[in-house]
Amino acid sequence: MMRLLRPLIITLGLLVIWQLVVWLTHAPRFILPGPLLVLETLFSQFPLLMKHAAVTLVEILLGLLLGTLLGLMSALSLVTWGSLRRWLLPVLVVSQAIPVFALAPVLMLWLGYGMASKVAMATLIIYFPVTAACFDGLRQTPAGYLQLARTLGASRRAQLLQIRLPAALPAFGSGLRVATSVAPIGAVVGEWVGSSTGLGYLMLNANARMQVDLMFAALLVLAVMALALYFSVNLIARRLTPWLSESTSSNFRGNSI
Amino acid sequence: MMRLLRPLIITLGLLVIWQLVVWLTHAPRFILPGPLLVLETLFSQFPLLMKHAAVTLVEILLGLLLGTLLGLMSALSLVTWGSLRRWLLPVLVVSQAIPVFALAPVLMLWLGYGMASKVAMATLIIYFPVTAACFDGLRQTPAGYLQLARTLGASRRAQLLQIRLPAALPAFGSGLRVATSVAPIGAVVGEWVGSSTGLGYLMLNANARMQVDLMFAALLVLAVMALALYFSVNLIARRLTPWLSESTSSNFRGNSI
Amino acid sequence: ADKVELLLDWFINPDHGPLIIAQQKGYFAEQGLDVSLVEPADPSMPPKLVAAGQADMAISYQPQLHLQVDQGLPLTRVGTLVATPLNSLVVLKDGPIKSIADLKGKKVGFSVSGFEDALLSAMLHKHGLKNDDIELVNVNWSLSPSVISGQVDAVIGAFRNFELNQMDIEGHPGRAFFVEEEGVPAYDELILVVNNAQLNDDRWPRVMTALEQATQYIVNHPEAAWATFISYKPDELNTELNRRAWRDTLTRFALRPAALDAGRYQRFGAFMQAQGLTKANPAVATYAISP
Amino acid sequence: MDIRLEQASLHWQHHCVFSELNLELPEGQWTSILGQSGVGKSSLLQLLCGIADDADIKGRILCSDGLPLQGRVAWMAQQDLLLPWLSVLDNVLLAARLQGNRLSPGEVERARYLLSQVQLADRAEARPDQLSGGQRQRVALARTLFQDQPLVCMDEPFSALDAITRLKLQDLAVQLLADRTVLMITHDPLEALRLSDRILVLQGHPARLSEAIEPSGSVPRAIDAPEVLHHQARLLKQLAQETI
Amino acid sequence: MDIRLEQASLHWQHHCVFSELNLELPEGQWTSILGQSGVGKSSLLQLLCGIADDADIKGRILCSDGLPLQGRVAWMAQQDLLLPWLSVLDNVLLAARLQGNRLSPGEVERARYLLSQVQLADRAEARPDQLSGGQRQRVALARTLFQDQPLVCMDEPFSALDAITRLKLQDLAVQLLADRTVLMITHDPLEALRLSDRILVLQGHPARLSEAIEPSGSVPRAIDAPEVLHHQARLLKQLAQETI
Ligand SMILES: Nc1ncnc2c1ncn2[C@@H]1O[C@H](COP(=O)(O)OP(=O)(O)OP(=O)(O)O)[C@@H](O)[C@H]1O
Ligand SMILES: Nc1ncnc2c1ncn2[C@@H]1O[C@H](COP(=O)(O)OP(=O)(O)OP(=O)(O)O)[C@@H](O)[C@H]1O
Ligand SMILES: [Mg+2]
Ligand SMILES: [Mg+2]
Repeated sequence: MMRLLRPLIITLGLLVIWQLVVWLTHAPRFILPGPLLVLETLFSQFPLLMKHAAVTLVEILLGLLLGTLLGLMSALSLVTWGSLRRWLLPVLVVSQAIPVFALAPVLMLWLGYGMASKVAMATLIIYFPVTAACFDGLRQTPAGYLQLARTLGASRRAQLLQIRLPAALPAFGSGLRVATSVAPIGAVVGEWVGSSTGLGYLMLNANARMQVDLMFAALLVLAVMALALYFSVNLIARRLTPWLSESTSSNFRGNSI
Repeated sequence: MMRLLRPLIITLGLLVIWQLVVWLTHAPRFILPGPLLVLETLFSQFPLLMKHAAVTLVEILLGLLLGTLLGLMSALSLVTWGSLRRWLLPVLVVSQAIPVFALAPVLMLWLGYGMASKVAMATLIIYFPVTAACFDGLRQTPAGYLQLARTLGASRRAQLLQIRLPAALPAFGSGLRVATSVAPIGAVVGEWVGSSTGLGYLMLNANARMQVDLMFAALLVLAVMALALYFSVNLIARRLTPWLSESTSSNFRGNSI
Repeated sequence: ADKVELLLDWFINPDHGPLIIAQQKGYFAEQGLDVSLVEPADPSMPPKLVAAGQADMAISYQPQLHLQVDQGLPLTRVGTLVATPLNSLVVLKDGPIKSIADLKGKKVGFSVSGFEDALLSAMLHKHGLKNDDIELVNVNWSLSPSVISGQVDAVIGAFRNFELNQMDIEGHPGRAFFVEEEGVPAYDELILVVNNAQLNDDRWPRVMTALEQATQYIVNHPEAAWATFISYKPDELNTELNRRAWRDTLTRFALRPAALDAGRYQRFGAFMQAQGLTKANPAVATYAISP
Repeated sequence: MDIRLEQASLHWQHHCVFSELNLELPEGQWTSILGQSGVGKSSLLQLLCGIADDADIKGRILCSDGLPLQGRVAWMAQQDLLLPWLSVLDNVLLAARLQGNRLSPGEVERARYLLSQVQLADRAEARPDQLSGGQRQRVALARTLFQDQPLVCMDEPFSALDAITRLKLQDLAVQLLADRTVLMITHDPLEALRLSDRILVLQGHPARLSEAIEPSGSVPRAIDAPEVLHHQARLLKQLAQETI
Repeated sequence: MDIRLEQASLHWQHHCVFSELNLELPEGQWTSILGQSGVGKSSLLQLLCGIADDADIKGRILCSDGLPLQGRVAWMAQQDLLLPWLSVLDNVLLAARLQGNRLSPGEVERARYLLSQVQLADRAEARPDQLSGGQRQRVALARTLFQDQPLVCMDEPFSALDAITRLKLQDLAVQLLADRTVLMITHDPLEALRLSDRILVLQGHPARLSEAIEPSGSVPRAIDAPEVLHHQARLLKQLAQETI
């Protein structure tokens, strides 16, 4: 019961806080519209919003898929080849430090204005968090497991895939969670740089016309999408690591007898 | 010896690859200038670049500090108060899903166009990765340690600070690494949205004036800054967790006898 | 039909009226052209992509063209969409700033386009001020909000047909100082540029013909033209702001899109050079033609 | 203080380990529990310490002083549970550290003394991962002895030690825990007979406690005393009984 | 195949565990090593298995067939090293799984057989964290027995087991490892005497191996045989010798 009510209550609470902020800070409508106005716009512009949301969702999902796969593969390679790591890690960090924005023209030049460039953006933005998390996870395998695997005649590949990888699953889960929450930004930023569909386009467009209510409605749709994504990924991540104690649940019982 | 040479070689290698990409894709100068041109600009405009870089660096460092502290504290609170967690976690995810860009005008309204708004941006962008990583780390404390702590009469606070926290240090390190690599983007994006100094401002301006060489020089400075930051943080993170096996180093020796 | 990929400078707005009308009324089609309009979000991108051969034609600004040519981009102006400056310095109507001279010590916001400090310094100069007397702040996409909310005292780069209406709708009417009245030479706000490599392509005269037809239609039938304009994207374009902006833009469309006033380009080029934004002021024929 | 566990039952996910179990720990006595691997000895200890988190438990723990037992048990787990980020010395000092006060010189000195007693004085600054299995167990023992609790529960505290070290540490434990109530799990009947006042066997599914064997004489007993040998035979027979 | 370790030395960060150590493991024989806690037994095993990663090691390992030993040793560590994400059955099957081929029905059957032999047939699908300490050790034993290697190194394989289970599993090991070369570390002289052809004591700083004791008769021996008891006394005396 509570489980079902909670999201509702949270949503309501946020809306109330939002309204309060609007009242208290006297934020003008064109900077921070109140929730009622935004909800109204949300309903009146629903078909438009959905049309653009669908595009963005596809971009996010593709970016997430690509970014995760690439990140995982990079982390695996980094761990496998020590020399590669010493050479490539700095490159990765540099690559991350370059704002994708700056690369946008180059990406447009190569990938055009279509979906490819946005997927590339989302991928780029996800790539590093996933790589870093997986790499850290893969690197910190308990030494005993690896020693055991070696005496069991495990090839490097088997060690990587069957020992390091499962041992890194919790870290991988963390990385994925972060990636999921960053991916929408990637797609939206991609759309900002150049596009004619998607929520990012809609937001920028609405912003340019000072239809801030529409912009916030788009933001709302984006947030709901991101939330749904996050909790799905969270669920998957937990399913992948059933052996984790998740000790918070039974955290401070103590007095049970 | 090699340790000192390596960064040099990497840098050279990257420059060569960059030049090759320019040659192979026939990217015109005003979209992707060659490294020589950029380096030339870097030297001729060095004082200008440094002036703006200093501003950005301060923003990044402050953002990093604030974001990390806030993230750590949030993670600690989330783990400590189970009910808080159930209510707040969705809010955090939603907050993350909202592109800071969209909030930028609101932030500017409240914090002005000075440094505060950029620090806020960097903080915001770091906040979630750090929180998520710390939270995951804190949550996955081996159950036995906590049971032991309880029989030792540890208060919740002691359990949190002396058991969960050190046990989460590896995860915290991962989060910090990601944060460090993301923070520059936060600051630069903040400068894009509103500012009158900083590397982001310089880039935007140079871009508008078609001085793509200056823009890439600024990018280069940014990358170097990010790299230095990342490796400092990496070093600190390793110092904090001396007991980790870092098993990659002795990974596949095996044949030593 | 011959394909033309045309990159706009920004989201579709009344400034693009002739293009939309030509598209909707079939004037392009009559010329045997299949024009696709692409909206970017960053106005500095389209000229670059045309220069890189990624698109056929782009909308740019005349001051930008001088910068671009100076930086070696192979671009040439082949037409004009809006023949007067739209740029203006905007302050709150009932605010303390009654004349440009009042700006001393104030903050001026701008949306980076590369030449606003040149415009500004010309305007300040006329009133005996220097660039150092004000503080320039990049406010990016928030021109009117930043001035309404008082974060800055004035903004440069505001379009008189757009931001003024926007502020009015929000209940904070603004006052515009028009750049061409304050010491800046007159220029074409919106122009069409193509890659030098395609200079003699016969599509450009046809585009200009279609634009000319569209502009005439707009001038002759403003209300019908408005209906045609919003029919392009009914759920996005039909807004109060656009309606007002449409009215204010009507008078500013170039009636002879292909016509080139070489002297005007020459004068503005000299202005840019004098402001230190360009290194040289090349012959107009090298970067602007009448196709 | 006497401690009584009444009508205790414990389930791990629908798998019943024991139910309606009664256990008496008389004040100042050393009670040992023997039993087959997997029968539920460690579970019983966890229940007593109030840390059987994932299990369904029922029952009551009564202390003769009327106060709850919670917080007055020192627990030495079957795994050593040394914190990898603390030095050996700090692991021994863990109870004091977790109280949050500054460590008093007296506490540090006592920890060092205990470390020297378990023959690890020279490894005080080492990290746990630099120790051998038996050394880790000895640190865990020192940590438990460092705690000053009326009830001490130890789960196979000497299992990883060689015969000589084991004897020494048994003597040490007897000496330091002289006036405490002790509950020890062990697999070695001789160890139980050498140290305990009462010996119980946990057996069956669900597990039940046997009658207590109470060898006479004072601890530590000589392991070749006839009575000890007699009891040993009896215990072995009893343990052998129920093996399937 | 006979295995000879020659002039082996091992340092942990400037701390010398042993140097110039020689060890002979005759084909098909069961060798046991006793020694004080922390003397270097586990380190020696790791050196033999080629996994003493963080140590500085020197020395040579010679096999009578001239091939390297690497890859032909089954190692049962002092910690059970069960992988928490695999079921009990999959942990036993780990060697096969790591080979990367599909598991043959025969392999699964053999693993199940071994599990039933260590009396864990009914926990095959459980996760390791749901097992008791002794149960975990038994799974680790089953995993080691599952491997089909000429040399088997076991580090205190029966330490967490009750007397009865221990006897059973000793018999099982003797039976299943009949023709293998076995090196076992134990703290229980009786266990060593019951199972081994040769018994060595590791002692001193740096550690050295004593002369081998070679009890007569076939394994498993009766632990109350006079010869066994005689050797036990001798071993205990020897072990007691060097305790500081
Ligand atoms: N990773 C390590 N780093 C540093 N020192 C170590 C490490 N592992 C073991 N040592 C030290 O080496 C010595 C021998 O350790 P080893 O584990 O071989 O002892 P052991 O004979 O197996 O003892 P036990 O019977 O207690 O298991 C010990 O003094 C130990 O502290
Ligand atoms: N966390 C758990 N989840 C599920 N089952 C468990 C868990 N812990 C223990 N069990 C089961 O409960 C039973 C009793 O376990 P316990 O650890 O108490 O045995 P034990 O008597 O201490 O055995 P040993 O001598 O091997 O340590 C075993 O069958 C074990 O498999
Ligand atoms: Mg147990
Ligand atoms: Mg050992």
